[in-house]
Amino acid sequence: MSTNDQNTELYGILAEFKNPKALLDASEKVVEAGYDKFDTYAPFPIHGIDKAMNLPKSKLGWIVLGHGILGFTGAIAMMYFMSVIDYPINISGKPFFNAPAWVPVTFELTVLLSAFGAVFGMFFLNGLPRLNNPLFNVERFKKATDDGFFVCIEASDSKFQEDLVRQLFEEAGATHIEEVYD
Amino acid sequence: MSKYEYIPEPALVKGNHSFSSITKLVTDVNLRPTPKPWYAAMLLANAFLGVFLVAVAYLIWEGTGIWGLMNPVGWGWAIINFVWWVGIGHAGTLISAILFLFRQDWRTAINRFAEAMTIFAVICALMFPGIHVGRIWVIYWVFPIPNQMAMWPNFNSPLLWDVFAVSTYFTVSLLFWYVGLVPDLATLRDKAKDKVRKIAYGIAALGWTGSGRNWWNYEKAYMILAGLATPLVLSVHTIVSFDFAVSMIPGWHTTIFPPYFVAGAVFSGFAMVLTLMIICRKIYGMEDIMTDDHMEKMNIIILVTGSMVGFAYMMEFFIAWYSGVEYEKAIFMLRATGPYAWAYWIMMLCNVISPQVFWSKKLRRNVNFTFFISIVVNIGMWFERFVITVTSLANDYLPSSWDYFSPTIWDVLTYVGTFGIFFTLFLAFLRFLPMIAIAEIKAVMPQADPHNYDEETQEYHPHEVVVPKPQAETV
Amino acid sequence: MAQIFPKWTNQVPRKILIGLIVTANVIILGIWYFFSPKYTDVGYAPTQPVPYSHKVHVDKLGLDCQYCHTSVFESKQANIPPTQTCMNCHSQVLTDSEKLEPIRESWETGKAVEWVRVHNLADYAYFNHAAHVNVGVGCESCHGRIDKMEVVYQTEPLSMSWCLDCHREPEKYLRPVEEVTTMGYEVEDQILLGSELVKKNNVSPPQYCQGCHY
Amino acid sequence: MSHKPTITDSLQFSADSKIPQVLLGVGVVGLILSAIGYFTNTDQFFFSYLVSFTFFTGIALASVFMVMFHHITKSKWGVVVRRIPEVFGSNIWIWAIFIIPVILGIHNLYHWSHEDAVAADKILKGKSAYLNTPFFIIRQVIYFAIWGFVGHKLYKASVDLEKTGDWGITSLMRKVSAPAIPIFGLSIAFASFDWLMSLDPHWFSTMFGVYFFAISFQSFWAIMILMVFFLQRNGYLKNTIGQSHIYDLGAWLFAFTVFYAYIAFSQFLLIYYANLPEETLWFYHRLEGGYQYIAYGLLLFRFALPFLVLLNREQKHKRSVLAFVAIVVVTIHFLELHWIVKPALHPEEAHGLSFSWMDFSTFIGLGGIFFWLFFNRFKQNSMIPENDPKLDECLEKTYHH
Repeated sequence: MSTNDQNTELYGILAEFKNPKALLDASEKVVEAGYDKFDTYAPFPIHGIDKAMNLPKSKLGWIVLGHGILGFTGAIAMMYFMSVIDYPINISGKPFFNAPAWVPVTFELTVLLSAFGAVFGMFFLNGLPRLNNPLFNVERFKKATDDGFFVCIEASDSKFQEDLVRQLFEEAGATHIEEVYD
Repeated sequence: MSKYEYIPEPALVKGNHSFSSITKLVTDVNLRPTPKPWYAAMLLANAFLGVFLVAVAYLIWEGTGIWGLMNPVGWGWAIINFVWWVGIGHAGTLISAILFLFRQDWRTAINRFAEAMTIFAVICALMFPGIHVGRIWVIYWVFPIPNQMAMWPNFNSPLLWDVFAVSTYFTVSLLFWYVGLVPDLATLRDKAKDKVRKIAYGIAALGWTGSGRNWWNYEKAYMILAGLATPLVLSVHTIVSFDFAVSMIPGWHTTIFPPYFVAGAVFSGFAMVLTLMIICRKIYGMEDIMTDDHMEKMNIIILVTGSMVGFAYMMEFFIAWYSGVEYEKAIFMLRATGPYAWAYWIMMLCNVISPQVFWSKKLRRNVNFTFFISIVVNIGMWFERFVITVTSLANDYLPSSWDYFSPTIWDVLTYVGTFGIFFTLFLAFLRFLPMIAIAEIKAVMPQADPHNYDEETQEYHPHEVVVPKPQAETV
Repeated sequence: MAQIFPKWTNQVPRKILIGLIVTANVIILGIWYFFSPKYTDVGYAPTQPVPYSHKVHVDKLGLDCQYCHTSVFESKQANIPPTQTCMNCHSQVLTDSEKLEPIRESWETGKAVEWVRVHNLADYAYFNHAAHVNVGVGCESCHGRIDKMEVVYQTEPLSMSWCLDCHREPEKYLRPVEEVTTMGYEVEDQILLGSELVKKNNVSPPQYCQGCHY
Repeated sequence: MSHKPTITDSLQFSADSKIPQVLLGVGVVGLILSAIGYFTNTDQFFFSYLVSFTFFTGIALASVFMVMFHHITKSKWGVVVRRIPEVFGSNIWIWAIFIIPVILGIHNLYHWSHEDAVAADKILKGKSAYLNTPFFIIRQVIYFAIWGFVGHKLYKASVDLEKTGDWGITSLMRKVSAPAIPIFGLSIAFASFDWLMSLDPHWFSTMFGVYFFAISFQSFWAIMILMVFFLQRNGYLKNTIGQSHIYDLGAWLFAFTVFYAYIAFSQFLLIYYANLPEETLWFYHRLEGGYQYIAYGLLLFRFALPFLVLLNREQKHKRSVLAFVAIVVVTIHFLELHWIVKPALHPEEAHGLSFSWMDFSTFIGLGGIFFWLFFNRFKQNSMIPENDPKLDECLEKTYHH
């Protein structure tokens, strides 16, 4: 991305729809038309939009699983090193490798690492934080976090043609269409 | 017609709200000029905070001798207050995580609020293990980081499990809360007029756009977090109960402690959420979202968990007798009839008897009464921890060392001072962050479901429940 | 709506992340290093009321440690000598020295000289000199080359890990009991000698908490 | 939501199905075989019988609990499968006759029932106000009166609702369920003390009632999954009980796997940690002489395997995986009851893990009767609670997933 703040380059075409149902139908049409660099914007997650947008399965589960395994094995390895190898101390006659007593800490660290995986993995997959976004140049886009339902097809899509995109949106019943510049 | 009346499901949001009116209702609180009473309340909270700081400063200067600790009660108000605050914290995670997994959509009205309460309550709780060690500057010894004592924490100690449990709980709750906040912070960013708010909310919102692809990962993350937080919240008070239950002290060592502590925690937590909710919805006019139906549901949970706690009290008493162990029998008799009998009966009255009034539907829906009971319950739960901690220690195996525990003024001031921390943070939360999960409440409104729209015209067409006429009289 | 943040802000998060990782490591390592007795205590050399030189008395004149610190083999403490011990010689030698004025004063008044303690263990750690020197822990093992010091200073950290170094592997440090007060003691095969001494004296230094903390 | 979902399946269990007769036959044969066992090895017979009895009674009690929770929480997810636990619960008052052998075998099963033993034992003397034969019998009568009444009442209300279409009956269901839940909680706890905990009359654990509840509930979900699959294999409710409902059952099995692990581990840890002689002996007897293999098996097959397999969303949708896990859980539940009960047989002798043919004959006998009772009633009415207010929403939820 260029560092100058001139909004000259076309980023995409943004269309507003009147309600969740219209957005759902519109995104189905966008998928049918063969676009893949597009996104919908809504103030809340809409039921079934993943199917309408033909989204692949989220990879988040695998990220979390990886972190969970790391937390689990890490916790056991840490305790094993500290209480069995490095400085074994006899505590009330229990074995050094006191498996039942290690369950709480193992559990907590597994959960902690998994939660890190879930939260930071989600931000990572979503490309956040991203404080500057071409869409913020559009005044109407404010409504996306209030009661607006938008679809944006990006100019970087191989099939992108401005007039065709506008036509598609109009047919889908968009209430408002405008260009987004970066 | 029928002997029984069918009660249909109440709507989650009362009044005739649209998406934008919900946004306005919630964000106005944060964006309009600060009301004068808020400053007054904040000042009062800060005064209590000041009390806390003084009490802690004196404690660090002088040592834990300023508290009422003595032989044999070496574990006094610090542990009681710690357990009490952590317990209160449980409701937030329960509401946000467990009710989410159980698809209880009504949670959306109160989850933000309850999660905030959780975080602040856990902060208050964390103060006590922090300061009770006396030498707070070496508190980092409890973490497994290398130091030149060549010493590692003792992983066989339930107190160390506590360190991991409570800090994990705090971290995960904070993350969960923040993840929930991100879309709403974006809403505030877009609604804010002045530069400072725009920048502050803008940074906090991380550039959230409400993209469908983002929501897709977001919902997955939220689901996973709920799945993680559910066992976590159970584990935390379980591990707190281990602090007591892995020992051999009569009255502490009993196997029902883990679930019983969890039930008690949820019980007191819901009571605290109710206390705060009833005040806030009145002041901020949120009665459309935090409805009487919510209050009723929470009162049912209070009734259930209160009864579970009562069940545990009964089991403890019965098994103490059944076990045939002299010490167990003695400690429970002493609890009910000994020097701390007053505390025991306060606990019984507040925790077991008082919630039973919620069998009455009328009382469940009575706002003032609920408010009263919610405070009674929290008093009762404080006394539960008092009874457990103090009675078992004051009258342990060796009668010659029995003694009567009395707190000092510093015990009281430290405890009262934590309310200063709690309310300072809570007031700041009410002022600067949306107290209701805007995006989530929108998502459970009937308008949000594409199935409630007509296929052809795409017009909103809500589904209506028609109660059928009975075909025949009930036998 | 207008952009709130310029484009360069999109690069900031990555930098913050790297910064956080670096900071976290710096904090942990910082505590490990700067909060340790090795950093805070080693080299502690307070000014004493009398500028007593171990170098002169031990290295040059050849006094044995036990000439002054008499109780080291019998007692928990290696005592600081009474004024009497100083006056054994200084009633005859350097009787006019200005530096020795506090000694003479003490001698006359009967009030002890207030020496400043150099090696100060924490109150919660129990340490016994007799238990150590009687199994062959040399004075210099803990106090360093006292015979070379003009002013006594702390050479070892006296931290727990430092204690444990020896408690875990005593054979690396032990010497015959008769060599305990020797300064600059050296032996060809320390491990061999140490192992023999461990066996002979039945040395098993405690590593459990209650060995030192009770 | 504009269109009402239509049920395409037949909702009536075939009246001339041979399944009930077969089950009755199996049950009778099993019981007759067991009766022979009674004469050959009386002690063994009663211990085997107790394992099988607590197995099926636990399932029935968990069923009623599930129905009560369903009403109390106004749930909609499980309306299509609710009739199954309702029918299990409706038979408890008949099932009560099977407590009689336990009462008859009281001297074989329970050391505390011998008056001379109590007289010689200070601790047992202390407990004799509770642990004595007449009070034991009275308690059994009270338990089964409560359970039988509530179970049947809830079934009847559900059938009434189906017949009349009067949605007001849901209020009745809630009015019955609410007070019944705490009463059930207490009675199940004390019943578990009576049946299982007092086998080792010196031992005690405050958590034992919760523990019995947890093991029974976990295997209840496994039985539910197997029941649904069994019905669908026989051509019933194939379209009515959809993938999402089966997923929910899998999710519940997963949830209760975690709950079981939590309760069982807490109980073990606290006793292991304090290491008090009066408590550890129970686990000591169950961690030696071959019983330790069942104990490790509990960790592996009752927790680790179901947990790891069902953690993944996809797996909870796979019928073969669910069926496999359910069978493992049911098997290990039987083994866990065996593990609780059997070490109390001949505690003074060197004993070891052993199975008798009576363990299986009583299981088959009681199981045959249990399921015969089930199908006998199941065929009388619709297989799902028709006219339930939440039924439409429940049927529609396929699109949610």
